[in-house]
Amino acid sequence: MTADTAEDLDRFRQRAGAWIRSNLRPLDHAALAAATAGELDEEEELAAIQHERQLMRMMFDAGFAGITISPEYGGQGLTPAHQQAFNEELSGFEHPSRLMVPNLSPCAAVLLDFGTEEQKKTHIPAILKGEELWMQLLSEPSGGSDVAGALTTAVRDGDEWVLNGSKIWTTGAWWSDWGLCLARTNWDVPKHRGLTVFMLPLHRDGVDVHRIEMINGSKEFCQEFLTDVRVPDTDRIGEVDKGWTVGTRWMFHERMLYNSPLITMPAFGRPATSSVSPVEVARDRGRLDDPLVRDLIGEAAMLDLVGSRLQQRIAQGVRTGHLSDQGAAIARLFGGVAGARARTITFQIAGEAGAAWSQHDGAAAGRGTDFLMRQAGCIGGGTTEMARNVVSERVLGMPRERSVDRDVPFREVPRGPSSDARSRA
Amino acid sequence: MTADTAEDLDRFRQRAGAWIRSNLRPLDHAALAAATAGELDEEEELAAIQHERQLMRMMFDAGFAGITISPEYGGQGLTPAHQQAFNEELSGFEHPSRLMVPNLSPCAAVLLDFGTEEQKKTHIPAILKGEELWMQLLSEPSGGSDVAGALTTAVRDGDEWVLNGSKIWTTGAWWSDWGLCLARTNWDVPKHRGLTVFMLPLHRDGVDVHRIEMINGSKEFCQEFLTDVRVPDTDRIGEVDKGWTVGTRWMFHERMLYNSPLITMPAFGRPATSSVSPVEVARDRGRLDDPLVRDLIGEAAMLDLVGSRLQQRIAQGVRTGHLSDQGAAIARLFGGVAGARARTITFQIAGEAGAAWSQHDGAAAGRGTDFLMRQAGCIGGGTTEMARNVVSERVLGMPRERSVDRDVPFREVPRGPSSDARSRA
Amino acid sequence: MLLELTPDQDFLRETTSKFLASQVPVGEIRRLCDDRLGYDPGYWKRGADLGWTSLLVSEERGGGSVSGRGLIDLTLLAHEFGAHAAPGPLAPANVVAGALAEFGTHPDVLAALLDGSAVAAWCWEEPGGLIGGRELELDITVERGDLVLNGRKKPVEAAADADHLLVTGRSGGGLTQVLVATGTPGVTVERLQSVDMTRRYAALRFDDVRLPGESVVGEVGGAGPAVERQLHQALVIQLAETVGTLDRAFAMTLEWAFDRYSFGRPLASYQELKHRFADMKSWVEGAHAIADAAADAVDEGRPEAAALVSAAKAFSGRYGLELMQDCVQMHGGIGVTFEHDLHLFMRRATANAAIFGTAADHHQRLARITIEEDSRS
Amino acid sequence: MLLELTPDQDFLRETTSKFLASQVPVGEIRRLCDDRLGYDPGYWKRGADLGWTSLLVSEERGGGSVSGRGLIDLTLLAHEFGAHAAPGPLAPANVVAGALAEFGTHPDVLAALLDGSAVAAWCWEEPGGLIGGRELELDITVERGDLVLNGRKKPVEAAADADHLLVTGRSGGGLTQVLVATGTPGVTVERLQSVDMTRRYAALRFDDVRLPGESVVGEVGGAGPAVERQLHQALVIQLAETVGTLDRAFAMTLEWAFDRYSFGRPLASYQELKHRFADMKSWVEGAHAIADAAADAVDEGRPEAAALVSAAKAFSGRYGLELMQDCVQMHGGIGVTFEHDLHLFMRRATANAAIFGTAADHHQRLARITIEEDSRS
Repeated sequence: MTADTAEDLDRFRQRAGAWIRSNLRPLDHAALAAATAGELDEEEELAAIQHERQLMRMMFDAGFAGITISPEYGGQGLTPAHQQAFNEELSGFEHPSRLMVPNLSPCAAVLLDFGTEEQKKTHIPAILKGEELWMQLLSEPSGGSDVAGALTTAVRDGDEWVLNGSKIWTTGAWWSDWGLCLARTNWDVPKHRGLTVFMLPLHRDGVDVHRIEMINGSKEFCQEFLTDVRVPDTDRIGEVDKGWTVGTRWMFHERMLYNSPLITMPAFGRPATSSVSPVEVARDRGRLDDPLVRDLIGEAAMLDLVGSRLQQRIAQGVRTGHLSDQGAAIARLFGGVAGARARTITFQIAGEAGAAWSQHDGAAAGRGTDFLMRQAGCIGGGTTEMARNVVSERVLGMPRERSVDRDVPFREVPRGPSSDARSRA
Repeated sequence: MTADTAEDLDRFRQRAGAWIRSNLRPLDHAALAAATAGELDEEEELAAIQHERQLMRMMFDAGFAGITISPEYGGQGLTPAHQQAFNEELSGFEHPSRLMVPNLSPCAAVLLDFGTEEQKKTHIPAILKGEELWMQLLSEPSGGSDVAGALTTAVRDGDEWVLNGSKIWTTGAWWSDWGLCLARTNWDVPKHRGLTVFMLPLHRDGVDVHRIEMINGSKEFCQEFLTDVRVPDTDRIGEVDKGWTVGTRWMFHERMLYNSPLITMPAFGRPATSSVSPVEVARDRGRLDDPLVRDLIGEAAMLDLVGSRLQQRIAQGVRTGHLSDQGAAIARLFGGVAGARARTITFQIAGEAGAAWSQHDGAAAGRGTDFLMRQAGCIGGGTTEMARNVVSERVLGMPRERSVDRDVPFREVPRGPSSDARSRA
Repeated sequence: MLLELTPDQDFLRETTSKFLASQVPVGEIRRLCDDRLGYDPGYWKRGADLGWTSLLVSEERGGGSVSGRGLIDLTLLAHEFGAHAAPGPLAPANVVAGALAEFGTHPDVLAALLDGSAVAAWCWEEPGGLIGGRELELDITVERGDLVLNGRKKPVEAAADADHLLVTGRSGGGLTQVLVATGTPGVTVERLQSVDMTRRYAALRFDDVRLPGESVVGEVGGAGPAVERQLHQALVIQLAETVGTLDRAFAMTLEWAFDRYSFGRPLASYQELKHRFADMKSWVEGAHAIADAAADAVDEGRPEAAALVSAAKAFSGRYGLELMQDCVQMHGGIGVTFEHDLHLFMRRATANAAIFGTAADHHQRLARITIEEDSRS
Repeated sequence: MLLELTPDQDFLRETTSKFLASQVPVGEIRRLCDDRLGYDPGYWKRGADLGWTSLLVSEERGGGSVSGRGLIDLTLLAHEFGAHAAPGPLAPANVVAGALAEFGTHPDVLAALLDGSAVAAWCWEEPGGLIGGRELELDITVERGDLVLNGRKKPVEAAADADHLLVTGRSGGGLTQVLVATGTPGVTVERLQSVDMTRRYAALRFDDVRLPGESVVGEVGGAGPAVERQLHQALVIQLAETVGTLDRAFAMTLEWAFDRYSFGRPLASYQELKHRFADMKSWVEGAHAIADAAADAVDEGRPEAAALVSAAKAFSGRYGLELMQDCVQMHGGIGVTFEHDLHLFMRRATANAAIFGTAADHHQRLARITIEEDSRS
């Protein structure tokens, strides 16, 4: 880095810090925790989204939206270091946490990589202003880890495409505006060669959004049923039948999670998505002096520190070319496994309050329910098993798994007795 | 069980207990531990073997050898319950611990299953008297888990067979008399269909036995190099090229370990092969009151109890037909994994004495070296990975692993760059 | 569960299994999630008719077992309860009935427990847990022939809606048990939220609760051995139930692995998953083996009962829950939805793992036993 | 190790790597296993010429680093030491040299340490370990201007054959460090057996060891911060070395998986093994990341250094050793033979995991830090 840009960075940091301190409110940990635990009702959730849209707009107006995005598309045209400086200054302040993943990354990131000029100029500024909220229509009920095995079908009809099928595990589809949708446009070629990506407005006829109830009562995820949804060909992203090229990059952005240079979030402090800390549970159980509990607290702290430094190392490795894009799967794997362990730790510290509790149990209340959801972080955004496939095959170069579906027309691939069990559930 | 045999069992137990108390010495834990840790020199080891041969002879003369084996072959023709009663009475007394596995099981067990009358009448009484010590020539340096991929070759020459090749991981081959040997007799059929089993005297010309030094200095294992070893066809076990039928049963007996009804060993008390207990290490480190150390002691005790009860359950299940023979792999898997954890636990309790120690450290001395050998119990006698294959495929009925060597002539199977790396090392 | 049952035992198990399948299918359990009691009183009475409540009570006191070993028979029922995530106060009803029968007190209450018309709670656990080394604190003082209770119990299964509470407390150096009718002045009940769908727990406070002398079950200050035995019984029932949930979840997941295709072939064909199923199978069988060994030792009153019970509890608390989470992981996204049935079983296993001592608590107990044994040998 | 090195750093690393490969190949390490010292003194002197001993010493005191950040440069050397299981007292020589240079005392000793003609031991650890919470007990009392030492140190790397001992002890409420020449009356040395092939540890006893006042390094009772810094340095060196061993063992095992065929195809094609390699890769990268973060924080004296060092130590102590054992398992039988080289690296990692606090000890340290931070926030 030259002295020039370093100075610029310092000035930028000062400007950002000043703006943040005078315009944003301090982070409300309790509110965030309640939101994460799915304790908001529908109205409260919509109000929170509306507030975050306003935060996006304020940042846009102040020149802090899309820091690494070109000014052509409404961004600031600065470096990842500037984004990092902004994130550092943002620590301890409110921020549009729900509108980052998947809205900016992977969605805006994919648009920037593959969109036409027209598409980018229309949608990127709208995203940065908080006017358009995007989500991803990627997974399918029949698909599990096999994203490229999408059954949702798009059939061409003149200048339009007609989509039918079902997508699942979409975060917040019920309050979003647009979706990025992977669909099958050719059943007569091997699966990776018959896919295409479309932009899909969610409030259109034929798009039916259902909220899914999770074990802990959260309804953050949705399933969508698409029935004869019509999309103009101008809303296609990338080439026809070349959607897997888009999809591969899309999933890379997904694995980057909060390490993408498009993401605005506090660099330090408890991450927005953190649940209750082991120290709080131990304190509310009166077990802070128990060496066994301290062992668990220490282990949790260790995993936290290693996880964050690993994220940084992987991000740096990908950025500098020491690691292929696929290296992001290493951090995704570690994060999933460590996160599951962290939930086990708080459950263990809760002791018998893990089975039954009242509000008098403080932070120990509800740890049993948390524990039921432990694997969510090893499933969502691509399972840890898929991450292990990617690491072994794409990072370490080990032989690919035998595939029975790689070189045959997709329509001939065995799909098993349960493939459609949930598609119309 | 009828009242009759129950009474008989009681009488048998009394007779056994009386004989044991007046003829055998109490178990010397220290001597056993030293032997297990490989601390005996060659002369001491041979003296110990000689003593155990005498114990075998004493039991034979007193009518306690081969309790479940037919009198035709020198046994007592009684039930597994009688063997169990004898083993219970034997608790706390010396016993021929080195001459049980593999001598009686799997070796004598395989002879009993597949030997001709002539072979059984010649060898089984000799084994029971301690005159013949048998071991198994099964694994090969190139083979790893792929036992059926044996490269050791037997070629017919009139009434004889000529054997060439190398076997490895044979326990105590240097002090044994006979070996059960799996050899390839046909390279032009798929691998399982070209194997034959032979009986091989180890003190014959052309059998060259090398002792292998393990990380901890132990030399219990050997490697044998066979050069034009001639074996009469009358010493063949089972049919030509049908050796895998023998081998499958052989490996079942191997997985049964000390649960075979052929095995004479104390039913209670610390098993002969146990290493240092976590309690001893904790005491010698002055850490018996440390809750973290007690957590480890409790965990070790738990694994021990579960492991032994699981062994019993599996043995019962196989005996009563609730489980297939392959069920033995469940206990083998659990035992391997739990044993590795037990060694980790004593290493952890040893603390900094795990890195460096003197004799003043008592039971904490040498735990670091133990730890280096931790995986031995997950490798020897078939790896835990192989056990997992067996459990998933043969017990749970899941699809077999794709095999590139099942239906092709063995000579055409790829063997990779390192296959012969160790065969003449 | 035992590999070999007598024909009578198998009949008992089979009858209960069919009854639960028809009376409390998963839809009914979802409905009962919002029910105050967590079960239908008629269901419980019909269960009592099937023998659910009488197994720890001798025939002369109105009970009876099918094999002469009531606790072993009870593990068969508990296994089915686990396999169906079934509702109903199986453990407290039996443990309290067994206690009343043993000491021959309160025959009317016993009769009502046996026919299922009344329910009792076994009030032993205290906040912070008692297995890990903490001393029981609820105080029972004798004052002019009366008994005065002060202290807390939490969490206690079925306590909010029970008719009777069998409360364990400390009287100086020894333990005492008293039978308390719900509604007695000074008893405060707080309903707790539970991780389980149908099991209801409560926290109890006793503030100068005064009871007549005949409320005692056994002798004042002399209840120690009986309480330890009741704890072992409660744990044996809980362990058998947990093994039932593990069996069921494992079977569901195995079936899913055969049915579900990914990349054109069944999940069951992927080696990494196969190997995890192998580990899970070893855990399921290990849980069966040690739970049965514990039941056997407790039933016979053998000295190794304490070690076996704690080993079983530590094992199923740790490996059992790991197995459940592996089942979730194999199911993928639907495994964490409310709609899928898997969580019904995971909830029961999770509650059981946290009640009457965590795995870590039982490690401490096992360590104490092991160190004592070692110093004697 | 850092992903990006300066050209000078890369040259230092590369030079040392080549030197170690030629001077201490595995055959030489096997030979040195029976050597009293564990290394050849000439080898150590030539290493000093390459800069091994001077990195924590400023240029004005005769030292110098290549990047201006000596501790970071030192981690590059330590990484290579680990990757070659190389012999020689790298950590004690540097930590003691750094301490003498910092306080400007004993310039002759410092000069001899720098040119490799003398060796010093850093005597801090005491029996039972100091990380888990135990207090340092070796007593240093001032008597008429003299210092009197009483107590024990164990285990101490290179102490039996060192020329000088930098001993840390307690003087009332504070810590003191003194430089003791070996052979001083009252110092008893017991050589220990080591799990490592070439590293030599000893136990030391100090019975009324009397030293002149000028033996002090720093101030009597004021050495606390310096000792903490030295401990952090020693840990950073150890951690980098451990990462080097992990890298090497992982690379060996990966190569083996490609070369070794079982059932007609390479081990690397089995999904279960592939997935374990993926986990191992995440552990190797995690170990790199946290060790580098710790080195950076210690070098800059940042407040989070203590937490990062303990996190790195706990992580490599646990996951690093699991990785080593996985490497053994993948090798099968030959992985536990003396003939195969894998154990050379596992030995070094095992010794490092047990020295200066186990993973469990560092969990306790991390818990203390985390709870303190939490109560401040």
